[in-house]
Amino acid sequence: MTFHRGRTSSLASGFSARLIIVIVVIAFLAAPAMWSRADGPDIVLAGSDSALVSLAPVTSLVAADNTYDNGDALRLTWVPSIDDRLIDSKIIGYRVYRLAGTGEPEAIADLPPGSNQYLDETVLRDSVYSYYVSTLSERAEFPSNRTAVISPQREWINLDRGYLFLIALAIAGAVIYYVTVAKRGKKLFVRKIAGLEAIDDAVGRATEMGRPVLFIPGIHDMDDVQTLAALTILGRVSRTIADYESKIFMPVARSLVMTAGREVIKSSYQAAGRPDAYSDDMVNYITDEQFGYVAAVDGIMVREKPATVFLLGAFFAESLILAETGNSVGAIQIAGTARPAQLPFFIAACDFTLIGEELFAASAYLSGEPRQLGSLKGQDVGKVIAMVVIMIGVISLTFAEAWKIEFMQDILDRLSVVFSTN
Amino acid sequence: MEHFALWLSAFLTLGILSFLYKDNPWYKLSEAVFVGISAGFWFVTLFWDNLVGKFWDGWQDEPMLWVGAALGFLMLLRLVPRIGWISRWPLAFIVGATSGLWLMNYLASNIMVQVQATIQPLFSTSYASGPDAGWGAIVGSLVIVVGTFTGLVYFYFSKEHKGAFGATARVGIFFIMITFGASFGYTVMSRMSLLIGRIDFLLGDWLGLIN
Amino acid sequence: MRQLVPLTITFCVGTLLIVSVFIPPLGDLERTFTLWFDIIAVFAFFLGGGNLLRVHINKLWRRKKDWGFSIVTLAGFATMLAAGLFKIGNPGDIATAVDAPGSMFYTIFDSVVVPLGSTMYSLLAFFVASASYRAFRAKNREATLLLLAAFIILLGRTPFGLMLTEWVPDSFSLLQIPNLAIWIMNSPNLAGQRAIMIGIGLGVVSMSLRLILGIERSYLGGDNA
Amino acid sequence: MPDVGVMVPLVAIFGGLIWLLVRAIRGREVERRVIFIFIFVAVATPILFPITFQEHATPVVKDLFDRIENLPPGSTILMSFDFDPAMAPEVQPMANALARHSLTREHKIVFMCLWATGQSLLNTTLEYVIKPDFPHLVDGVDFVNVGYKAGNEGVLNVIVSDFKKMFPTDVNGVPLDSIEIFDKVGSCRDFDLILTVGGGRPGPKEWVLFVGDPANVPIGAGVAAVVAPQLYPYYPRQVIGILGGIKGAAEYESELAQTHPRFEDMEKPGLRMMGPQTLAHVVIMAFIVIGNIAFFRGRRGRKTE
Repeated sequence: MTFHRGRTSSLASGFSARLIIVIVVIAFLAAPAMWSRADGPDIVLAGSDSALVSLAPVTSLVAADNTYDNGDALRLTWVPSIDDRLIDSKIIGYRVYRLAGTGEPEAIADLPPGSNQYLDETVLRDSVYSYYVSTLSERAEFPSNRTAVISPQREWINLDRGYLFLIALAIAGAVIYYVTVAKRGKKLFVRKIAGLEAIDDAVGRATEMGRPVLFIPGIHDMDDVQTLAALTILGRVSRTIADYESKIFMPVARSLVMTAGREVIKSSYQAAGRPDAYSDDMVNYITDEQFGYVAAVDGIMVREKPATVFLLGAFFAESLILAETGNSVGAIQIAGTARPAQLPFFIAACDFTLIGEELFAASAYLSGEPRQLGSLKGQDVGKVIAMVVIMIGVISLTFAEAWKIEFMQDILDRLSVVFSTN
Repeated sequence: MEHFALWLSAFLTLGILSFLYKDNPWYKLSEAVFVGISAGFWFVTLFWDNLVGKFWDGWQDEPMLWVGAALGFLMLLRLVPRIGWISRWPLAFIVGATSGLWLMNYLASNIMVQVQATIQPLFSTSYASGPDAGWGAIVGSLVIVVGTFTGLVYFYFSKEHKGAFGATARVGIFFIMITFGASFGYTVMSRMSLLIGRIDFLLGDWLGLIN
Repeated sequence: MRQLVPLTITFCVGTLLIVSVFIPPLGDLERTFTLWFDIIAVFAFFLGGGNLLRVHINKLWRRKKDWGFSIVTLAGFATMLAAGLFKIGNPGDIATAVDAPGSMFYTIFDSVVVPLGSTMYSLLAFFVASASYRAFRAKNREATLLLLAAFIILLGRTPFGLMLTEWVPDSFSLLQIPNLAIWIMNSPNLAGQRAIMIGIGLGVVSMSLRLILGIERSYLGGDNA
Repeated sequence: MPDVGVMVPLVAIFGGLIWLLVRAIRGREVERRVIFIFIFVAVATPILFPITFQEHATPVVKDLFDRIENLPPGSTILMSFDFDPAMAPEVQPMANALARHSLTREHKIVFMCLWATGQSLLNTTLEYVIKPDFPHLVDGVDFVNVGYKAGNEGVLNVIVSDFKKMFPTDVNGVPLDSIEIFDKVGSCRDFDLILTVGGGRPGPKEWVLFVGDPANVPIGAGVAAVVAPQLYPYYPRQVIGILGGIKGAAEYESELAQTHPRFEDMEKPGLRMMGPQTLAHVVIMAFIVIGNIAFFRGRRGRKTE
């Protein structure tokens, strides 16, 4: 394994990064033409006469396939009864009827006055349906014309998420691109991260003092990425611990994390050539209850007096309780979480804090392996994209608002389409 | 019975508070009670909600749930040393599922939403009301844009923080520090109300000193 | 081989979930996988709970330090299991919810776990104070900013904030401490939060990719195990 | 007139702080257990011997107060209890003050919950605030309790267009169609104001996104202090006013007592809790100052050594 931290940089990689950014930005701005669609039926105001005794039915009722689903929904749109626009309207609502195949009409929904659409999510693919909508008064119903028969269609690709796909492709593509670049032997520069540089010393200190290292992987289960990040770091840390012949202790709040943690430490000890030194007692399940776990860990801290404490993963209100107790027993503490609300407490009470992104980058950084460092470089491309988009957006919005420049407004509209998430 | 529960609550509450002085048998007792009972509580909850509620009541409609149960069973093979390594399979499934799921979620909710939210005019006529009207709003929106931008520069990994780039990154960390200070200061308030609640319980509900 | 199978599983499952976002027929996958996860978690608890029993019985058996407390933990665990699995004292029959009010399970939870939890939580008030005393020191420029921001916010949340700056004319009302506190929350604070959140997003994307592609395998014992 | 009971601990706290300050000037650090004692005394004293401070409503609070004050009598207000017992000490005072204010202005209130745990807290408000303070008001005429429905945001999605579809009856089983308030109310659009009290999810944010924005109804929020910053971006356009934490409650209570003298003697838990809160804040700020003095003295001492 070779370490390339803090040394090489290269002109060429900078150039290709810029190239990617330019291409991506152009792609965002040009793409909408590729899948612009006309939405919704034409709105035609019905000219039916508004009788006094009877209410006008709804008009322009259209049943259409709901787009980009698994063929399990149909969308109805209509123009509300003309009587609905009167101030003291007699309409109390609308009732949607469905006919499956040639069957009997079945009321499937009651809607308030003013409604003009309904999404029927109780249909089956490959069945045919038709609909009509009744205008309801206190006493009677006034049905509309029936729609044509229709059956829900399944779409295989969600074109609404085209931009999400492009953005994912851009960022993931950048990561994968730099991973391959690094694999081909190109040296990539990664700056120093203080909290991670400190890990070796912190473990060494535990060895010298003859006290254990305490590793707290947060209180969430394996379905939280922060826990995964903690476990990848555990892989590196426990390897160092095995090499230094220190002791590690890892109390956990979830059984799955216990199993995974044991697996990780065991593998690290095997890789370090000391499989005999591993024992299942290094990792113990305490309880799933947030503060029950905290009570127990606090107890462990004051009784075992660890020399080094790692607090990495998903933390909530307990962050400060744990960090302050660890501080009071004189441990060196290295913390990291992706929860912005808890970071200030770690900053206040720990020696080193991995802020958000640094937590996820930690394992790659510690590995020093070219491919992993390449992925960090790829992440940076994502940052550049974000910064460029913010700049373009802010400038165009400012100009569009202050001087009413239409061209800027167009750019802005395009950006908000690209970045809308649904 | 109610009387007993009240005294028990008070006894355990004081046991936990005694930890502030130092570790002691009273705290150890409260801790032991807490760990044992809460672990049992969670097992029972998981048993009824997940195993019975989600699996046993659901597999007739969704036979695929048996795959989940099979993966769970593989997990138990850890107890058999010779084939214990098979328990890595369910773990691998979980790692894959968590990664795949959150990759797209974070992309949408953390990156795209936040980038879009940062796009705001540097000055606008609409800042006429509110607590930060007037020039405060102009400075405010400038600060948001500059702060987000420089903050991102701080997180930049593949460039040494030197020169103009380093100075920008330093502005970024200034903003991050203000953020931390502000959140810390703000949180102090609601943390106090928790303690007020507990002391209210001890002095009021238990000792009846408050009327 | 022992690494190949897990890596393949991770790759397939991860890729499927990413792709499912764009392919409606796979839209249900997320729910299915989450259900599987929940079921696996119960099986894992047999290991976790088993470990809890093993540790404490071991402590008791060998008369290790503080073994007396292990009896309490074991008794608490067993009581809760019995009360919950057999639904002791539940109003109605076995079909009612396990945590129905009035059941033994609910009563124990309410009079033991709830007060213990909120007391543990309230310890925060003390630790917030001791941490502020130690951490908010003007050691350097960053720490000074941290201190100032916290101090202004704290002042702004007490009546003194207004008292101190009531004389400031309304045209500079932003400089009145309560308003300044709100401004800090809304502007510089928001900016820092945004940068952190975007960074986290990118970090997650990159780490997830490393895991799915099998580049990151430290959790399986590193590169050569 | 503060009595001896208050004075002794107060003198002890401030005397102690001054003693620590003197020690700090000499470059001595404070042990954390000393800090703990100070915090405990600072919180416990005002609980035992209530100390209240004068509060002025800040614009965020005043805006909501004025809206309720200026709505024509007989307006309909929807009030949702979206919190649990853990959050109650912080937000229930707001709910009580808002309910008192609305009813005294003769508005009609519809009570509901998005949290199952909100029901018992809603009952507390009905039982201990509305019954004693407004004995002449009739359930089902002047206010209605429709209770809780499961479904979180889903509930909001339905009631934004059809209230009775989600809540066909009130908690007593009386059909809403037979209740006069609901003659005018078909959906959330028909309320003159929506008040949401809570702090988790679903909470104020969901009310804004799922009801306030689509239906264009003004929303006022009472929230726990931790959540308030996340809500400020919606003010003043989407949320017309915010009560944040105990301080927000205290401001509202004092504004209410000033405008409507009949409430001068009511229980003001927000103001009562501001005492311990403020004192604890002062102690923490004092410790920050003491810490810095000790730090600079200590550093100078080290340099001269």
